[in-house]
Amino acid sequence: MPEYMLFIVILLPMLTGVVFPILPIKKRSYRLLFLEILVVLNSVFVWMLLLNRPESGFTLAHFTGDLTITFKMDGMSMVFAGLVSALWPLATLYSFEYMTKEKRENMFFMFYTVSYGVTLGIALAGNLLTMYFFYELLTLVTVPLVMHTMTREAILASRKYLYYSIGGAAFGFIGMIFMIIYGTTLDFALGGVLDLVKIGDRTNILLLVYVMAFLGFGVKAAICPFSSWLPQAGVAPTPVTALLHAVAVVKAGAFAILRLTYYCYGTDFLRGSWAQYVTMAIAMFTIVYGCSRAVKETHLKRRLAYSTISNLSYIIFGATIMTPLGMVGALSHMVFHAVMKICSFFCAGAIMHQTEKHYVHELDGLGKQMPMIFGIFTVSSLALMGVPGLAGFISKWNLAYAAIESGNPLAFGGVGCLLISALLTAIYMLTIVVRGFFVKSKVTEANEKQDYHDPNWMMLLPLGIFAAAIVLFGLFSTPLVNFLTDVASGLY
Amino acid sequence: MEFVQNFPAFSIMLCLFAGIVSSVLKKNAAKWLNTILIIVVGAMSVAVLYYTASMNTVYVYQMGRFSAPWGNELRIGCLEAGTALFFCIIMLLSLLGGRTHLEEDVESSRHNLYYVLINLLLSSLLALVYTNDLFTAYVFVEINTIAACGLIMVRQNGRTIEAAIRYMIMSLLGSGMLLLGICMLYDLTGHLLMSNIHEQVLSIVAEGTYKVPLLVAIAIISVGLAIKSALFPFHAWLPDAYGYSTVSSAAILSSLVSKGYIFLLIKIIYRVLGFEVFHDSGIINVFFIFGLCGMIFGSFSAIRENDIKRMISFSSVAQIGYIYMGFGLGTKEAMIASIYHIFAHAVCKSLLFIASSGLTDVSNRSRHFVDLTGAAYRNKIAGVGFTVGALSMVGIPLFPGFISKLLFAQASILNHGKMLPALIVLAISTILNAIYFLKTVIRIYTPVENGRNLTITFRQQRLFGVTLLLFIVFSLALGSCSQPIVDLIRQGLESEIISSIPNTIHQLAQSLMI
Amino acid sequence: MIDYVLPIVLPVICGVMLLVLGVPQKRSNLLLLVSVAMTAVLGIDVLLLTKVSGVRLNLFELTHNVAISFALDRIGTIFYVLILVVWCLVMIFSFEYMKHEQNEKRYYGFFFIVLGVLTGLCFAGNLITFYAFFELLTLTSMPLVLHNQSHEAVMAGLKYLFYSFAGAYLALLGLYFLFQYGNTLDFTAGGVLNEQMAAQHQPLLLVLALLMILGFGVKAGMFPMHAWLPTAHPVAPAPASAFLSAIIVKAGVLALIRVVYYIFGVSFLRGTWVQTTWMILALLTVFMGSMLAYREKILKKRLAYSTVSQVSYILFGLSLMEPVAFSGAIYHVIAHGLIKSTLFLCAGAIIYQTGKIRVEELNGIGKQMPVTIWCYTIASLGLIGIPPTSGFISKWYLASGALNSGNPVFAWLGPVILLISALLTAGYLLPITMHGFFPGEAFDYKAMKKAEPCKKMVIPLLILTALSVISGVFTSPLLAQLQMIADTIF
Amino acid sequence: MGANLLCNYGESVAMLLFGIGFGNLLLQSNLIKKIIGLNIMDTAIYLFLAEKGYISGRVAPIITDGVQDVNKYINPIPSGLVLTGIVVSVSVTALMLSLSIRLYRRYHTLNLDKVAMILKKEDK
Amino acid sequence: MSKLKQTQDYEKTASFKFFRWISGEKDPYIGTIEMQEQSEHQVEDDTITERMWEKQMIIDEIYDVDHNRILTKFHKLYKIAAVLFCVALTFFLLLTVSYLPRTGNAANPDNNEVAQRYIESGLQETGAVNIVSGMILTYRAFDTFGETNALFIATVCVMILLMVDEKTLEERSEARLNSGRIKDDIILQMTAKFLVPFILIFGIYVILNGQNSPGGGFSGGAILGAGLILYANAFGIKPTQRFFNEKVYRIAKVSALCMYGCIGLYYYTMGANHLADHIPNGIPGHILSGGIILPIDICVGLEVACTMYAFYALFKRGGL
Repeated sequence: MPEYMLFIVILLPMLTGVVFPILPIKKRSYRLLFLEILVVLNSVFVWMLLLNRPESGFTLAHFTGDLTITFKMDGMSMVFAGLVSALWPLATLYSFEYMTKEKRENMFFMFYTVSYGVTLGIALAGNLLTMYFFYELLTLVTVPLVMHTMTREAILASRKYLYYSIGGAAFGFIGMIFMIIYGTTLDFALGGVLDLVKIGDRTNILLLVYVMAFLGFGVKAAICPFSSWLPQAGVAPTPVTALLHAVAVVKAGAFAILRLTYYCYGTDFLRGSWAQYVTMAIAMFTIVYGCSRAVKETHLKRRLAYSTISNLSYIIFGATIMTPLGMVGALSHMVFHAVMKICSFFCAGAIMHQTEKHYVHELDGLGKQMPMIFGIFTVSSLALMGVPGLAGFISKWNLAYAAIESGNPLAFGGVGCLLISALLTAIYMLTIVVRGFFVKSKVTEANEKQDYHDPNWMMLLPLGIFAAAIVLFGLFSTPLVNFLTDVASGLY
Repeated sequence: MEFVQNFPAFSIMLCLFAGIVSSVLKKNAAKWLNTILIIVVGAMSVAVLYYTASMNTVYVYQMGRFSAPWGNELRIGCLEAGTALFFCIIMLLSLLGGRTHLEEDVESSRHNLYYVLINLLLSSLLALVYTNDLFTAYVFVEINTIAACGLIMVRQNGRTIEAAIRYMIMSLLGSGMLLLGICMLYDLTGHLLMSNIHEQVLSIVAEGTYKVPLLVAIAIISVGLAIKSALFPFHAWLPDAYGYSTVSSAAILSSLVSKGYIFLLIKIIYRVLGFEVFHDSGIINVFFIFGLCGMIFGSFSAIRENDIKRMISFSSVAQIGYIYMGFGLGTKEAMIASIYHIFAHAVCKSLLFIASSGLTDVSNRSRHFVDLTGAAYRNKIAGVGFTVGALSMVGIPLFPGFISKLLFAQASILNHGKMLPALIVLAISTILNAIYFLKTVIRIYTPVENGRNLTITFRQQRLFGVTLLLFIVFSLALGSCSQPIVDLIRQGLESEIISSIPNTIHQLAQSLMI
Repeated sequence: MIDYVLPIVLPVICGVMLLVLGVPQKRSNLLLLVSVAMTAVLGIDVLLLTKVSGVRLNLFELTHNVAISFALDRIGTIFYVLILVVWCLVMIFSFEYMKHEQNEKRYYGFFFIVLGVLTGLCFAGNLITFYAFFELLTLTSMPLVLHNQSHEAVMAGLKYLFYSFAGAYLALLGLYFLFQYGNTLDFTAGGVLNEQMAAQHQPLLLVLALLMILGFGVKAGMFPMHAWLPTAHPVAPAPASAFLSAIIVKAGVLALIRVVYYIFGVSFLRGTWVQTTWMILALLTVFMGSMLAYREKILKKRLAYSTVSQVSYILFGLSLMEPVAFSGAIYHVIAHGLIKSTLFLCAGAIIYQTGKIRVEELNGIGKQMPVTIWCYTIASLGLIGIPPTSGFISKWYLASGALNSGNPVFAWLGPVILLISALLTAGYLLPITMHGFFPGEAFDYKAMKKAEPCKKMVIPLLILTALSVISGVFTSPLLAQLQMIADTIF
Repeated sequence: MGANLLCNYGESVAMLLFGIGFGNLLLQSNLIKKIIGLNIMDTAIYLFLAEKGYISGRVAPIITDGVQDVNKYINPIPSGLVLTGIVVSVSVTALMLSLSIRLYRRYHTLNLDKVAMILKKEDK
Repeated sequence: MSKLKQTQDYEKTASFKFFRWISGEKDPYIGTIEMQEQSEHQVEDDTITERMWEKQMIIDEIYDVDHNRILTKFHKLYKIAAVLFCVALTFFLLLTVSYLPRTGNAANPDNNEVAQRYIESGLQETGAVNIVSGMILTYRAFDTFGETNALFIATVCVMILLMVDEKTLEERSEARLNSGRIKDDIILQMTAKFLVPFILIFGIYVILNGQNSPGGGFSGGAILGAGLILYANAFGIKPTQRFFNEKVYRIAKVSALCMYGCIGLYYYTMGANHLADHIPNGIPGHILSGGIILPIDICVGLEVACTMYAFYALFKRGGL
């Protein structure tokens, strides 16, 4: 494929989104059809790019100095871009049905599609500046989605989201600046681009800056001190919460941290330094923190959001192991958690969409009435717990394997954290399942029995596909893991 | 000597003429005269810019028959020409954008006087940019001050009068110190022309005599100009002055007037004292600290503000803090960053002022956030403009604010001692900017039920809309293709640093004597 | 392939069918269907069991070197046979019993699935497969616990779930590390540890061993995390609780056998502080369980406590790491499996017929349902360890094993505690018999009426009782088998 | 302290005056007094300049009977500067005075603190 | 021990809890997660009210001017800081002075080639006997033009501030006449009648002799202005307006400035481009000498005179 396609796939969704509100088509279904077709088309392009990828990068523009906007497709780009482009069409399909009960859907779909392009931009960024650029842009295009309902809560949440992300980016910015000065180049290269001669005796400063940048990008990845925006952002419509705050945005944060660690600073420089211990400790703490908050939380989506917080820190924990295996673990959990969490979020969304129930204690006995949804939810929650044979087990396995293989005592503790959080995951997920299937509903006994039922195919199809994917990945993950291993060992 | 080289002098004189003539003109005539004047001056500056940039020269233009050190001089390089052009553009746009409000705020019998002020202001700015003579600089600083005061109080309610008085008092303190400093410098060096003073200063420093007086002179001049350009501790006059004057005045004041003083300060630093001398004096540390404090403090008071215009004014305090922090870093890169930030901030701040005026129009003239809710839907173009300005202030890529942030950060890393404070304060102030600007953006994009407020479409305000569009395009251009501008600035500074003007002047002088 | 996979998959399929399909509403048809499925499953299992060969089958890889593999060895076979026997008898019993419970379909469905999972547990050829089925076992047996969806049932179910998962994850921690420090994870007699790795990381590995023992011990109701058992077993329907404490608890035992004897290896653990700790815990549990049972008033709960103590007999035997004690332990697995299911089924029968659950209500019960109480009495004698029941044999072997294990303390402490606990067992089991048959003068015989349960319930009881006696009488073949196993692993 | 403090008594006085004027400008709350302070400040600077221009034993730079010798006349430049300065200060003073007239008409006080309070009240 | 204690406080004891746990009756789960229904998520509203309240508090604190402790404290602080600043400034300035070159010393750096050239060849180059006015009007003509403009812009500002339109102007003058505050002061009028011509003539003389003697445009203009002011004071505005009304004022001012500008522009460009300007220097000492000095002086004189009078008139009655 020619290089410029790298830019086309980013531009196409943006244009689509911008055009969508002023589309001359009146009939809703046609508009949506148009949108879906374009999104699918874009995903097809992305996959074509993945299958025969351009070796060289595509430089779009020059900023001051030698800073350029460059797109390149290396291993990590392939992983993230493939993931995003696989999930987006399904999510769009889902949101068609979901948005029937929301207002101002034109704006929604506009920003929704634009953020597709922006996320691809993050994935395909060839150097730190480009990634930073799209990173900021992602914040901006997702804020309208968060405040879509325009309730006061939504506005407060979006404000918080905005402040946190911008502030985080500001600190990530410092890291970028240091790469400009102390790196041989800004382009990503596995193993880091630091210029050790320039550094001289300023290693500690550089490590400090690494930690700052880690925290900065970690804001989007919801590491512990800065994670409170994520549950609040759950006021957004579910497709947003599912796709952006379980996949695109937060994964972008994790992605950025991976880039920073493996492709800019380089693991050789960081491994064994105090920076590694600090970051790893933060990740470990967040893993446990998120789970325990999720156990306490009773709002369904917020509980899932907390679980997202802890699962993201799995990825970051993998990143902070700072070995190729750790990267494999991180990447695999990135992929698998994306599928699992979007699946569970969509289930939650379907429940809310069908029954207007938001709290866990309202779900008693719904499993009888919407068995499909709850069945799929069960699958995803088992996967999140890491039951063998489902996707979650594989990624946890890789993470733990990497942690133990690295021989880092703190990483051993990290394995413990993984297991604690697995137990807590069991508690907060299975409680929902048990309530759905085994608890007799008080409400339905009390007043007349409303009959809820499974949603229509537009919602069920994506869910089914996700569930199948979870099982499939869980059983036959070897090819994927091989690919990730190649990525981590720099074959791409 | 090409004819082009006369243009700077012509432009200054033209502005003065136009000012004089407009005092007897009718309102519209004065308006058109002013517009044409600004355009012509801009065209001249373009020519000069092209000339200097293409020849990569810095030339000296003697005002009169007598060359330096006996007569006045102008000194024109690509940086000066570029700045002049920039000032023209901003001034034109600000005037166009604020015209409707001008009609309401200023009673019609005084419009021509308003344009007199504007013209003289422009002339003084050009003079400040071009002149090579400290005392001329002082005279035009005074003109600048008076004109600015006039711009503030031309909209005559108690607020503006009070603000004007505060402004006058502070800036008179400043100019008094400036004058005293100039006198001392004259006493030490016996010259009033910058280049000669530079020579003398170098020799003084070499000999080591007059250390204390030189230091104090530098200090007094710097503090005077800092007061006039509202550096952090001396910013008390700023919010009222900007917040309550009419829109175009506010835009011009915030984006041009203070910048003129800062530009003069840069000239003094580079051409009067010499960068090394300035760097060795402890002043830069003071600048650094005050700059940082300004960045933080300005943002904080902006957060506490719930009046949009005052908020924007306070953010000016913060931005000026950036600029002085750049001085304080004391590297050439930092200086480039500061100059770039002068441009960036000028564009964005005037954009913000004008857009906010558009927003207040549709919120029945209330400037409180509560009433601004949803204003962006009632006046779309203004909302977009405000958003662009805000994003640039926060430092989102593609916007000028990002580039200056980038330059600042890069420069600060080269200065090992001040790196960490600078970087951390940069980050924090980014967050603070985000807090108050984006809060406002969200506020104006929050739909409100009761449609009691009127809605203004693009057609009802063509001029305003077009101006805002131009502003947006301009700022985007500044942000996205910043490389040439940075090159220009660097070229200008380089030529200033290494240019050996005195010899050439002496040759000129010799050639004249004979 | 087929002979490993089919026994696992078939019951699961049956169960899922039962759960999903809209099978007949009429109860008789349901029972018909279930019985047909049951016979089919059993037939096929037995058929395949005869021709199963010890070869290892690697099904597929979850990820690198993480294979799902099956291999059936002797110990697995023993457990498998026990499971099949108890399972089918309990099924037959529950045909009648489940009349007065709703939601039978779900009950039967999960019963089938649990069978499949247990089969997988016995067939598992490496630790990962074993772990996978272990978790599945927890998940699939939970519905049995909270079958009647009362609040405390749900509570108990969740408690069961989380205790088991906590244990499972403790084990998983060890699993992660073993994957690193072991040559392989396939079960091989004598352990799979990599020598120099083991030498390097011995302290770490010991800690891990303890953790895994604790973790799997949860299922076996070992002391620190036994609390789920007395909560979960009583609330389940009687046949379910019979199955739970007879079989599913044994899954923990199997797990411990696998870990200790087939992964770490006796040579690595013997004489270490881990072994000591384990012994202490086991004995503690034995004593504590019987004490609790002694002061318990509700019958089923009392039986559950006794399960706690009895299973710890087995654990104690295992923890001695000594051939005789080992065979004693395995023997006690069988014995306790048969006896405890008998007892629970009796309790179920009593509840089903009279609805009485507390011990002091059971005056004269023996007059009402003599057969049941006779079975109960015989089974209790077995549990106490009176010859000629199987309990006697197992305890004998356990005690002798303890005595000729060279251990200075436990060589005598173990038998003493076993003895005390046996006395306590007598103390908490026999009173029912006594008051049942000799209610005393206060009891009025006129109000009393015959309440013997029907055939469907009595026959399983009789079979089970008979089996427990028989296994106590004809011991040699089984002991020979156990001897062989012991030879391989020691 | 350097040696020349007492020889430059003129400058010293000028500086003292400058300080006084500065202080007035800062501290006086009455507007008129502020303006007076401003004038004092300017005057101080003129004094300073005049002192700087003076050379002992020479006459004002107006060429009398055609003698154009450097050693006869004092330095003309400071005088010129003073001239310019005076004009500027005149204009500034006029502006300030008119401003204070307007302020007085509006608020009937010349005390800036009072004015500020009145403004805050208006806001409230 | 449970015999001794009441059951409920026995249930509080650790031993009881431990025993419950041992016997598996303690459920870690009941009531700890969400088995009992929990209230809705309310934190947002709380924070909102909190914030609103705080904002109100802040506003009150700021705007409570009457008894605002912080404000007064700030004032005190400000005063102290200002005093300190002034003292420090003065001290440093004195320090500087003590290091400055001695007064009246011919060897000071400021008596350098510049002054030398002004003195030695000023006469030839400018044709001005008065070196100072020669310097400010030829060597440094640009500054002077600038300061003239400063004067101009000051008048503009004053006009913006104080100018009132014709109608109110009339009313005011009427009112003033009727109030009779201005009565015809005979002494004043006589002296004025006697003095004003001399003053005007003297002013014109000073202006015209700017290049030959002390004085020049500024001083002469000031004298002229003083004469006008005296006249207006003596005879009131009306008679003055007969010969000096707004029209005249505008014309004079603008023409003067424009002429000055033109001369300046011509002069600058010619000089800058090294072209010979055709302005004869004349014979030093004569009236018509000094090249551009004389016309510039005249312009400046007009300008200054107008400004002076304008200030007076505007301050007095807000109009010419």
